[in-house]
Amino acid sequence: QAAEIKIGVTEALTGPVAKYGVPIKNGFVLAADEINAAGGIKGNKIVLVIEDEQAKKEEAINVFKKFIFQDKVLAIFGPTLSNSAFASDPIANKEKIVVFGTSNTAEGITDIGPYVFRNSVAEADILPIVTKVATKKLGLKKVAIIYGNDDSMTKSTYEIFLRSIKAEKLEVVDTETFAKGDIDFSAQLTKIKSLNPDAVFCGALVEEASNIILQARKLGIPNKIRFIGGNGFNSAKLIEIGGAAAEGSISGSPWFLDDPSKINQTFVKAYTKKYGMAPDQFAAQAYDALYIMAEGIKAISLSGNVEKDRTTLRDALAKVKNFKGVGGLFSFNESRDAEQKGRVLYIKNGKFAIYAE
Amino acid sequence: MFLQQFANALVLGSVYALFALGFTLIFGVLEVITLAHGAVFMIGAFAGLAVVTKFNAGLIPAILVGMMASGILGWLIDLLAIRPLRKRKFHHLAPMIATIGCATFVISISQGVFGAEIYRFPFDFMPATSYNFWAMQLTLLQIIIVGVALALMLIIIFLLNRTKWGKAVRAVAETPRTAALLGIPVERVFQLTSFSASALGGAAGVLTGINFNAIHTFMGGPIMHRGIAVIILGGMGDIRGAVVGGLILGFAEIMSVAYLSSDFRDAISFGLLFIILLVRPAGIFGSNIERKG
Amino acid sequence: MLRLENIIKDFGGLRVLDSLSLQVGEGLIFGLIGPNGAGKTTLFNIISGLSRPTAGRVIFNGTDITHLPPSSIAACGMGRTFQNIRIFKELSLLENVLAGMHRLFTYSPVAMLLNLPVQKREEKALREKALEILELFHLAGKAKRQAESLSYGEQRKLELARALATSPKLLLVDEPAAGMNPAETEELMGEIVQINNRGYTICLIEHDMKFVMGVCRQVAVLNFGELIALGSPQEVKCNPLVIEAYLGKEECK
Amino acid sequence: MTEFLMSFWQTYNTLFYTVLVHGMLALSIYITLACGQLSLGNAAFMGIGAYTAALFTLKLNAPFGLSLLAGGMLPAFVALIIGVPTLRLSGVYLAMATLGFGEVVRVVFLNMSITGGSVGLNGVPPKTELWHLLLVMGVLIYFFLKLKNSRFGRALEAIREDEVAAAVMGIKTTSFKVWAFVIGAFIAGVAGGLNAHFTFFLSPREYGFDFAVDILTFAILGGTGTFWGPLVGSTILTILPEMLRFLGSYRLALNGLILVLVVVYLPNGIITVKKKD
Amino acid sequence: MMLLELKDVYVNYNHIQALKGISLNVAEGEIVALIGANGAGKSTTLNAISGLLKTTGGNIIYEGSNITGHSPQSIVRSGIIQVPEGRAILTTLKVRENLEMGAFTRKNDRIKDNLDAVFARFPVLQKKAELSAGNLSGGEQQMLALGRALMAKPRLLLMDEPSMGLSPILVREIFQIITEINKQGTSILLVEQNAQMALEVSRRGYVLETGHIVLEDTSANLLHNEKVIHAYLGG
Ligand SMILES: Nc1ncnc2c1ncn2[C@@H]1O[C@H](COP(=O)(O)OP(=O)(O)OP(=O)(O)O)[C@@H](O)[C@H]1O
Ligand SMILES: Nc1ncnc2c1ncn2[C@@H]1O[C@H](COP(=O)(O)OP(=O)(O)OP(=O)(O)O)[C@@H](O)[C@H]1O
Ligand SMILES: [Mg+2]
Ligand SMILES: [Mg+2]
Repeated sequence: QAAEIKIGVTEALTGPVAKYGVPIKNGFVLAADEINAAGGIKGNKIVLVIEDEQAKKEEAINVFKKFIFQDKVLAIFGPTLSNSAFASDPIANKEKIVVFGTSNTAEGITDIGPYVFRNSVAEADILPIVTKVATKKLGLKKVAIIYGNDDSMTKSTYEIFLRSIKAEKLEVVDTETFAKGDIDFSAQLTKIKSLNPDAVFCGALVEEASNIILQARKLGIPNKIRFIGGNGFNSAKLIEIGGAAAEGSISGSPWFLDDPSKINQTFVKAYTKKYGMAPDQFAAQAYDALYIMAEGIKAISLSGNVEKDRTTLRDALAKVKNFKGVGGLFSFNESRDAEQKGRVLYIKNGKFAIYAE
Repeated sequence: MFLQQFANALVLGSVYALFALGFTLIFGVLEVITLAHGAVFMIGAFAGLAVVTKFNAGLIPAILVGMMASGILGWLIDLLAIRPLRKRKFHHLAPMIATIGCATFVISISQGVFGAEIYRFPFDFMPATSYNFWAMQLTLLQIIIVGVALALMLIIIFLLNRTKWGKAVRAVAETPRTAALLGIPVERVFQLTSFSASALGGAAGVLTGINFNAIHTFMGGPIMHRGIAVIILGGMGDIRGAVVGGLILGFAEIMSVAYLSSDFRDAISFGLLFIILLVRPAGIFGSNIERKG
Repeated sequence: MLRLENIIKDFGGLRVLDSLSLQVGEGLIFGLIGPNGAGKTTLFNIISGLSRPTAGRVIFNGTDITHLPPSSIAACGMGRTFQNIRIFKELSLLENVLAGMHRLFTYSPVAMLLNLPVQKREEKALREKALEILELFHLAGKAKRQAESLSYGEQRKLELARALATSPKLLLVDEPAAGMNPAETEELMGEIVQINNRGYTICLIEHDMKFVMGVCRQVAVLNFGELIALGSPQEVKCNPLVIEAYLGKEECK
Repeated sequence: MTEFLMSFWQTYNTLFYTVLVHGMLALSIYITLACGQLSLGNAAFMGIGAYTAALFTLKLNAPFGLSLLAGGMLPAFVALIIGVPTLRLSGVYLAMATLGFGEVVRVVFLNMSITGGSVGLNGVPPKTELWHLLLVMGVLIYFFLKLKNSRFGRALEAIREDEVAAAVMGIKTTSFKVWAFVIGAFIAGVAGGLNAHFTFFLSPREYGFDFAVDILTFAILGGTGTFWGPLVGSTILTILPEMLRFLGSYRLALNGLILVLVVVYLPNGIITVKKKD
Repeated sequence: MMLLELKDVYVNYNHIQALKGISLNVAEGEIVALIGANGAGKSTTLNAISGLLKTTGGNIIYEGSNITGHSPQSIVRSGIIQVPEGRAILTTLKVRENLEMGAFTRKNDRIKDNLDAVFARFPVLQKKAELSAGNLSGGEQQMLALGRALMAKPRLLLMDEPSMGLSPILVREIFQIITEINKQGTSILLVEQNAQMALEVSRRGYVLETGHIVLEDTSANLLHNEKVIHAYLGG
């Protein structure tokens, strides 16, 4: 008799943050369907319990409690933003249930406790390499920075960039900020243009990033002045919105859409077929995350006592090593963060390509 | 650089002004701060986008369709959420809350239909060439935006002050009851105002959408909140105020980034608005001709 | 009791009050009349602090109140009604009058929170007094009604009741009889005299000559912001300037 | 049965806590609405209170009561500073001032290091317990009950109805308005402090314009004739989205629709005071 | 045929009955006075005729057709114009614009002449034509309200206390104007507190008491009626 493995997924499915939350959910659903179609985990089907958390911390807490006490799920994925995770993950940790974040990039998330995991790419590993490669290849000397200062993701991109820029001994001629939801960046870019940097480092998510690049070109910042970003750049939307202006933009990430590896191409095809659009990095990470979780579940035998299974799952999950996913080889390090090799990417002829390994 | 920043400010200010025109008009006549104006603005942008992508339409049809869609939405909101209130006594903020409900509804449904991601108008839709004036670089579209904002202001002022129906609108704006006694079809004026003011919001949506390439379900949010500041600053219900207020906010934002710090942009620009209000409590064009006797 | 010294008031380019000086003695019923637009209401607004004179001083009981805010002027013992009726529409009649008594209450926030006897005592006593004032205007029966539901004339009376409730030393009344029929006006005259007998000084603007002649002891006539006549009703009535500007020939019979 | 109740409570206790906190916020704006002022700053006051209380707990290890008190006092003090110049003037003036104020507060939170910038403050210890919330709410209800038929309550109502007329009655309109605003800020700040200590985490984004409007909605929807209105409004609006979960991604649409319907059918709020007319 | 007939009209405000079945009529070319104490329901009657208030019973017949429940603007269009109580002028509009709005329902061509006629009658208004109407003094506002009603070329003028707040000279002037307007063919239903004057200029009168018509007679008779003298003339 096959049992059901209930896993809670809570993401921001409505509200402005839904543009991240929805692809994440899609990634999970795709992976779950694939696993179940292939016979489940040892014959047991995965059942995703999906709830919206609107990117509000109170809602995330409510959903977590519902998952834990009412739905009695085995483990939880989510929430979308680090901010909400800081509010809800302590609850999971206290109740001894695995919470697995796929998009929480803020520092300190896994410090909440031993039950907190994530596979979100640590930009801290890849961005220094991006900076280094770009400096060398482009012969950078002075650079400008623009980032969103009211968002923890973009702010952390900025901080990592700043460190690596210092390490490369580049001169920062100007640092500009913007706020979430801004559409006009002309003032910042006019200022940057007047200072004539060799490149612009950009801590922005894709919708702002693409507009920043577009407006920069309109204001006459030439294409040879490259924009260099974090994994917020890693989305087909950047090409769709930015078009020719985005050509040459550099970023870093373990996964990218046009990665020719077979596993990735299968994923991209299946996702595109199912949802009518290309996956982004958030979807890819969620997709991998469910397979990683499945690895963990495979390693334990379910007792039927959900409290007990939750703790055994934690231990098994922490041991996942060298999992091969769409983002390459993946392991958890001892603090349950992602250990994954990043790649330096750039946009070439309207596609993501490897700038340097 | 100053001249370019000046141009940037002019464009941004005009965008705010465009948004605020309809916003302030509804306030002036219906005495409702319609927090659905952001949603109306968004629907205009999507409607414009839809005709362009589906039927390859040009700028003018895109704007017209955007205005139509927003106008109808605004009219429906008026009909279903505000009009029932007009017939009864109500708390003066009740209609505003009703419009919040409408906004939530419209945005939520649009998210179901369009999803949460962002869209843009096709690349070749507007020529990307820039024109140079002294040291200012502006695209054709940006020039259109500035021109349209100013032209609309003048047209609306003309209509309100010089035409019979315009005066009727002002009469209704002041005291619907007295207007009714003069034979003005008050209800029709309310609905007409809701429609046209929302259509203005739609035009703003389309132009903003084309210029900033960021059409999404939540695009009305950030501009709403600035729109409120603009119409208070300009003088609630004053058409000139909407444009001048919009320009002031645009200049404050751009210039604080250009010469102070982008970190504190919003604090500086809102602080400035606050100081202006200390000097002119009723807004730049607001007047208190309330007689105390 | 009230002394106006060279009051000037301009609105934009328009001079509405021109170097006006005037005195109102204690205990009087003082009438202020004049054509429409002469500046009577403007003068009331200046006296009660709602608008500032362009120049000149307002002295009330020896203190210069020209630049005091309206609430402080009220605290000095000035009450008023408005030509356009400004009652608290959503409150009941009783609450209107109690609000008028605001400055007679003395209990502190602490007394309020702890329900101290001083609060109960004051609330009870003043509530009774409020009903009494309403009774004076025959409104006690409607004390619990919402003020808005009163007819125009009743609203005027309520406003007067509310002004009286502030226990002013000087009561400024702007056209109390507007909207009342002669019988009611007569009744109101009685009430005004009664109020005056209780020791309140009253300064009133009114266009009903019967009213003015019937109750005022002294009358000032304003025309285009200038004082054109001052004296007893009889004197003023037959002053040719007044007849020309304001009364018309028929009144001086 | 008890097991069901247990799991019900475990699941929904945070929701219940939130209902109480939102109730306090609704009361905090009610008192400014009661004198006819429209404040869009209560979310920011809540934010100041939340940060202050959390920092007192985190950095100074202050006892919870002291943290809460500080969380109330600082916003009250700030309200005093912005209230005095703005409340001399009337109309939508306070709305604008508080709208701008909210922006300034957000930017300040973002740019200070002690507040953690955009990352926010995490790891606030869970100190808020049910009885804290009930106690504060109880005190507030007592306060508003007493206020209602007192000279102070009447003065507020008079100011709301007609400020000029109220001034002529000798009511010191400015100081009443400032007091109401300051008390509102205090309440919002305490609510923020309580909230911070059961949600573990604060970020500047939570206290923005949208939430300010939500708070206003609580009050208006519930009705501003009596303080019970805002309490009912906040309770309904807090619970409703949770009850509508089964609708999935369209729950907000229905939420919006319900809001419109309630306003249309009860334009003076859910709780209205009956006066004879 | 009667120009206007009210047949057993009832009006409620929520739960209060303000009109409890009143019947009255105005013949073509007549001035009819409606007098009564404060709160008797006079304004309510006029507002019901103007379509601002819903009747809960009875019929209002104008020129033989039933206009009960018609919208205010169609009633204005049919020639019934009200000069409301308390000078409901549009304070943010200029004086001239107020007057123009008075002619809202009319075709534009003759408005100019009309405006001149009103200015000739009220020179103050011409002097202040370009001022915001809110800045007028009380009396000036009353004149504006009357002038505005004349702009509509009414067939039937409903006047709610037109003499309120006017100086004695102006009161006489207003009554004179009322008579003149009437002579030029406008029928008038006049609500007045100044019962003496109202009965002097009118042909017939009605006395309203707490929502009932209690007396109805020619004005001349009413002027000598004991009860009227006692209650409304201040005898
Ligand atoms: N705020 C203002 N701006 C410009 N003019 C004003 C203002 N207030 C009053 N006036 C003008 O001042 C003059 C005097 O007005 P006021 O209201 O004092 O007259 P009044 O003597 O009370 O007349 P009434 O008896 O008709 O009430 C009028 O001509 C009026 O138009
Ligand atoms: N908006 C309202 N709501 C409730 N009751 C009202 C309202 N307006 C008037 N009333 C009531 O209806 C009755 C008639 O009022 P109305 O205004 O018609 O009197 P009126 O005869 O015009 O008196 P006045 O001479 O004082 O103007 C009064 O008892 C009044 O209290
Ligand atoms: Mg006056
Ligand atoms: Mg009346």
